Amino acid sequence: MLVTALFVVRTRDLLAATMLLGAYSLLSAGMFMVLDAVDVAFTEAAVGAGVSTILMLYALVASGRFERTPTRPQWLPLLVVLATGAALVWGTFDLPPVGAPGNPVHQHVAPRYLQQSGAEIGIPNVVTSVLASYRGYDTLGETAVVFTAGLGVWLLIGGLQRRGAAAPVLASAPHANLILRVVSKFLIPVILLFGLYVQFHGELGPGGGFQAGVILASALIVHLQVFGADQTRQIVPESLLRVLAPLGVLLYGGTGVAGLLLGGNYLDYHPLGRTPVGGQHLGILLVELGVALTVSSTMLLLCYLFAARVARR
Amino acid sequence: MSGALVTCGVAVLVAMGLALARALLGPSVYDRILAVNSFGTKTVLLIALLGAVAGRADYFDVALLYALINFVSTVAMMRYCESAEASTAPEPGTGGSEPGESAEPSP
Amino acid sequence: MSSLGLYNYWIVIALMMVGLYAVIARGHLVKKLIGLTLFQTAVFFLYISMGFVHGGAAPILSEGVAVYSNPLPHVLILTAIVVGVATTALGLALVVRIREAYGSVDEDELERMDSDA
Amino acid sequence: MTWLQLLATLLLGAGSLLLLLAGIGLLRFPHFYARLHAAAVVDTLAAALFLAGLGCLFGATLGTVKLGLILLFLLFTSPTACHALARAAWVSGLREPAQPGEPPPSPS
Repeated sequence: MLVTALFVVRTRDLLAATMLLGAYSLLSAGMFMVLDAVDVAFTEAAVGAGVSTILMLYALVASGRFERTPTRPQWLPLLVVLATGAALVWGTFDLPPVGAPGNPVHQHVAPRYLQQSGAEIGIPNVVTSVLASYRGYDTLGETAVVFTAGLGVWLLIGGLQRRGAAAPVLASAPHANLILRVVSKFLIPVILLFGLYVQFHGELGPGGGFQAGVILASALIVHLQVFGADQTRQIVPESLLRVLAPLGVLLYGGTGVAGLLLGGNYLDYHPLGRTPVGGQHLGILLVELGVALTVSSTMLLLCYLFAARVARR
Repeated sequence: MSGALVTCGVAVLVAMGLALARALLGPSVYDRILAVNSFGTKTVLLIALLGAVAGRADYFDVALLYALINFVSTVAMMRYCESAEASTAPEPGTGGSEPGESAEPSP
Repeated sequence: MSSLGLYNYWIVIALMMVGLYAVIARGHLVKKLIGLTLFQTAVFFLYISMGFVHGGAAPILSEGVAVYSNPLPHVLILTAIVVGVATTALGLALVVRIREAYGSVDEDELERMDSDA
Repeated sequence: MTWLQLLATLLLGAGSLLLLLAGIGLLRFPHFYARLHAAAVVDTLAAALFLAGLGCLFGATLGTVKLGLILLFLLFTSPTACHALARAAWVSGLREPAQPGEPPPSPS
């Protein structure tokens, strides 16, 4: 249905491709909604349409907008792609139909999550409880990956910032206009508030640390876009972000260690509270806080780094 | 009542399609930004509609987020264009005048 | 919506192939990353389609709802999205560095320069 | 069918109609500023009608409050974004071209 329109997304020049990628991201988030994955839609909308588009734009500024016309023959990749696609389609005939409740996917651990988590963890959003509690190790790993990626980007393009003060381009705000400024000033607190709501409401409705982190970061990204990176740096200095990002991972890991010290397993939240359910609540709260810290500071750090790099050119 | 909702959904989808077509065609960069922004607004409406059909107020959080992110990305793209205008040499202006680059058979 | 069958998987494959084509056929490195992003999204779709259950609701427990879709793929994909953007950023950083070192981001030109050197 | 539902249907219908009109305008108008006109003005009104209609449908619940928030947000962001867009286009030297699709004169 909707998705057929997406095919067209790819066949354009780069700036247009980036914009269309944003629209595509919104659209795919809509598809996730249709497929009942509210949390995923949340994340995809926040990440795909916001942060990812912005990073792509920065990279385009740094690397030139237009693609040269391809010189190599185009039929070979096309052939490879068609062959792979045909093989994959052939493979799908062995798959069970989408959406049947009896599919093997739904037989393994999912019923347990759905039936027990209400009693064991006591929060309505099963996605959050699986994310933060049942599969806490995974999420710890993912958080660490985000942090590591931020570190990698910093190592790659973060250095050399003191060499010469080139005329900043994107970093300054030469003619962001008045209306935009005023409305942004009004909106940024609202966005921050919404991020906090998502953070702490994540146990009841869609949301959680990852999404909240991205939303908080994007509030500051608006500030960066409208008022310029220099002003944003004054509010949230880069050094603070460099402290916050590892702090989030540490908070996550530390919660696990606290459980260990109090006589449970690693990342087992039961001992943290007086009752097991209370312990779960506290543990999830802390863990999500750690995730939000890491994600938001990493995302903002990425934007700072790219903005600085672009400005130096 | 649900019939009316479905009709509205179809209307929103069609409008989204039109906006997407403008985003694909749009001669200037600003046309594309405009179309993508408008597309985003319609996505918000679609999500709100889905929430109403499902009868769950949770979905409205997502719609709110969409509205927000839409604004963020529009501002970002605009800033990109402004700075690109200011910094680089004058660009060829129109981007998508050559659509057929031996690509996939698009549907 | 009731007879999706395998249709979802085919869409996934089509998207995946579009992404793959962009990765292997295009020279511009940013374009390749865009292709990778498309590919990634296709994989997300695959997972979410697997987790979908007909007549199910979003996995947020509430009164009077018996059937939920599978929360596990949602969790996996949720984290994967954020990690995906982080890794994309890493790739873009590499592109920026390559541009600064070579003055170009076109794969063919890069190869030529490497073979000349 | 209560009068509230009737009102909701009316609002939704008007909203969808306007959305369609805006979409057609966005696609068919000859140059950027006309398209901006179609998209910015009509979209905002259509969104307002649409969300108000959905709000009527939901009655006095938390959902309606959230819808109101979305509406407020859209009322702020959409015109702002469009205004800034128009300004950016104007500053960059995009003028109404004689023929549609003509490249804008390069600024200097």
